[in-house]
Amino acid sequence: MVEKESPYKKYLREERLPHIFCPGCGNGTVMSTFFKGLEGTDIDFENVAMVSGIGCSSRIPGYAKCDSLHTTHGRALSFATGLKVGNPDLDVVVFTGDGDAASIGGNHLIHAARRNINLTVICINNNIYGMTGGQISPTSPKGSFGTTAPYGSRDMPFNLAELVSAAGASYVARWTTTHPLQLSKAIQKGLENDGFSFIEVVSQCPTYFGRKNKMKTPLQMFEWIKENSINKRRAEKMDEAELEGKIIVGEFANNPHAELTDNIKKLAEENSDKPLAIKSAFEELD
Amino acid sequence: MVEERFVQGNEACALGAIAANCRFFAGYPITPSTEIAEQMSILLPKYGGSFVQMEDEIASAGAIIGASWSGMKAMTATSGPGISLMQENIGYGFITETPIVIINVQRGSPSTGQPTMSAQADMMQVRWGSHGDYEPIALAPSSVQEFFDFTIKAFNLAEEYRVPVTVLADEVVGHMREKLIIPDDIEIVTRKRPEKVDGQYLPFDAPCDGTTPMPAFGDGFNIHVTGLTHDERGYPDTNDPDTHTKLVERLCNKVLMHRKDICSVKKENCDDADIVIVSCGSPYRSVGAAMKKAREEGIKVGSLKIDTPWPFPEEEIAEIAKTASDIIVPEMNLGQIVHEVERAAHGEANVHLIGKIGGILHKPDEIYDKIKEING
Amino acid sequence: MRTEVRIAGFGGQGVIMAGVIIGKAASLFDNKNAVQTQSYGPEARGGASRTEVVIDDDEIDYPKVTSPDILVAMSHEALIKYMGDLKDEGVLIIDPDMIVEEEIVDFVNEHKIKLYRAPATKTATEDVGLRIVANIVMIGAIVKVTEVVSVDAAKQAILDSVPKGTEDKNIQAFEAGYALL
Amino acid sequence: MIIIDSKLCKGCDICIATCPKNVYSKSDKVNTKNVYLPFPEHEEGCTKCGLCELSCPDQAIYVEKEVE
Repeated sequence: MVEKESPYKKYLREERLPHIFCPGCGNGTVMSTFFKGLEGTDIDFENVAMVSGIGCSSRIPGYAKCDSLHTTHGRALSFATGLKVGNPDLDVVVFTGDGDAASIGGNHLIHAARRNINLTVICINNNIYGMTGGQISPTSPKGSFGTTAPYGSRDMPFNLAELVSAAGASYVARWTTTHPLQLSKAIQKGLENDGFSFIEVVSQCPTYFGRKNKMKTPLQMFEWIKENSINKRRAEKMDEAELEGKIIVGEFANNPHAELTDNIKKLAEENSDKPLAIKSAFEELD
Repeated sequence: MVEERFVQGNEACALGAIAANCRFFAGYPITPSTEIAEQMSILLPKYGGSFVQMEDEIASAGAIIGASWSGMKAMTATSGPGISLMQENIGYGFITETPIVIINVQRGSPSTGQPTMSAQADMMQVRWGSHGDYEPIALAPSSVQEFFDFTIKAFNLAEEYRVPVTVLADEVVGHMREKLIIPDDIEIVTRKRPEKVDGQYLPFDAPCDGTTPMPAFGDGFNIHVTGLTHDERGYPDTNDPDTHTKLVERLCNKVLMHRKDICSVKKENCDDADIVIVSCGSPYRSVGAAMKKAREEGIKVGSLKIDTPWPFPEEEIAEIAKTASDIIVPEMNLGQIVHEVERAAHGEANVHLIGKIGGILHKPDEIYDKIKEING
Repeated sequence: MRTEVRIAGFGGQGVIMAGVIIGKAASLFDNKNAVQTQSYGPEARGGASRTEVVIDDDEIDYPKVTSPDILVAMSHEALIKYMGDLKDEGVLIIDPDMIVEEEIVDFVNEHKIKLYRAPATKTATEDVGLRIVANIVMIGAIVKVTEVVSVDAAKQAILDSVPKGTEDKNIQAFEAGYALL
Repeated sequence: MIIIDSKLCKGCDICIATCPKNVYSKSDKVNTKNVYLPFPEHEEGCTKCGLCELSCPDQAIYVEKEVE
């Protein structure tokens, strides 16, 4: 018997499809690349728990057939920290967006990276607030238009991959929705990394970013991203003027080091003859 | 074996949490609650538990909810400014029915106010602080022993009703040292866990006044937990008025309809009392001496101590109001619980506030003077 | 009977510890009730540090000191700051080397204060050879003068509170203080 | 064989842009959401690389692999 549906559909809550993402939105592509990346690892999908905040990309966990925690705006990483420390055996994956992770959740992002907690964070960066209708975000390119930047944004955007690398994450990569194979590979490496892994995915929001910035169709946005992407190795040989408006893709950090839940576990082992307590809520007192 | 210690209230709270099987603490330093975090950082590793100092109080509240879904009993401790920051995630705790315990050692407010001084500044914030309709549970200790006992009770109620529970302590109770008796037979409530995976489990399909068992992430139930209005499967359903009404009414009912089981008051000399002093938390400590002094003079004074400000013990107050002519409410604020007392008294007794701010507990004579004034 | 004790000094003298030990002695080893409180925050950092203990055979309702029966002063600044509400005919124990006595003569006379001089700092330094146990020396003096807790209870509370390995020095300090008055 | 799930397809045309062998074209068929569906016009050129499957944001494409 040959399956007659997308090989990625089996990971989804079928009764909830089609998902709410706009036509051409990159979120769906990232979902599939995640599942492909996961298939490359030894991780059992049953052991995956997804956590997200608020925004379009944060709806992804709601479609995946696994335990999922759809939390408050910007706070996904703090919930994920509790979940992962509470049960280090879970494979905890966080889906977030540029507004969620870098604006309202910016402080949680740098601290989770600093602690190098073993989470895999997939940040779908579409340079705009999609769910609320196209306001500029902390990653909106200078000069881009949004409903709150009618004259073009004059703010300096965050370089998320660089920011998170500097904060101490042990694995950081940036790819785009036009690089699904490289993205899957990066997600696989992120999942396998025993520490804080941050995969930034530059993605298209045709509905808001595209429409506000003269790229009316999903394809136009897709092509724009593809054409402006430059591999990190090549970019290193280019000067600032040449890199203007370019999306640098590749690996930004791959530097495994001491991880939070391991440290907590070791501390308990040094101070107690009991195993690390997990699921204490279900246990009677001795 | 029963153990006796001479400890601070904040330390008793940490010991209570450990006794209740709390094995996860996330917090952020803030006076006058910091000793709880410090104690938890000492104790948890010895019990195989986990302590994380978070980047702020918002993250602390998020982390304990995440930990709760991992299957842990989890707690944070803070004071007014931190409670303000936590409100958003506490609201998330209500709508997702996540058992967590929040310790609030209250201090002079608003804003940064008086970090090292006492107040009952957040009685109403715990009731209404997060946006929307919900019914919180809160316990207010008045001694080191009660801080220990109520922390355990907070965990038990949180598990029983799948709800965030706050212990509304204050600087006086948090910082004073008294004898703590740790009994050897502590009753704790364990979390109800759904039976094995059969594809039929609906995580939010509860009777109109109840909850369903709660699995841990990783148990194989593949549940979706969201702060959006959701159906019994946990799936967002945000535009249907009926789904929202059914969900939020149930969240309220599971506490309101069990008010009798949750509410706790301590009544003394109320049967013949003309004047009843209704207190909650630390101010109770000043009631006894005032009552004794007045009784010695033949003034019939009683005391009703509220252990659980939320849900508010309406019936008990209504009953008192029927027999007493006057009710005195000493509070370390300019009037918060007194409004609830007035509401519950239905105009049947005169309600007098002794509102005190500045950081110092009422002296017994301040209450005694009010009794004399009313007695004429 | 309710007894209110206040111990005051400057930061680093261990006055808080002295209050905790007296509270613990009464509560755990004399089978009475006790509440210990202390000054916090900016107040405690300004130099004058203070702890208060209420001891009673009955249950203690109001946990704070309103007007102490016993005031112990280990620094002049703290004494001036905290002596105002000492009860008439109350007990005042001072470390004479730390106090300018002429400044309190009028107060002592006016309120018929029973004044005791316990050179705790000097005793700790010279007799015990350990300046930091001045607070324990002072506990010895307090117990001798006031009998607010029993000698046995005080010793047990000290042993229960001090770091391991320092027990002997601390008991020696207590006894030296007990012998001062 | 390539199958496009017409219930899931939102007509974004990313498959058309992604396919290295230009297999896909736009059809004149619409689904119930008034979306013009793509179709594998040059299926003979398909190498079954799976890139369209992976890129499709709506999990609407199935590419039949070799059956063992």
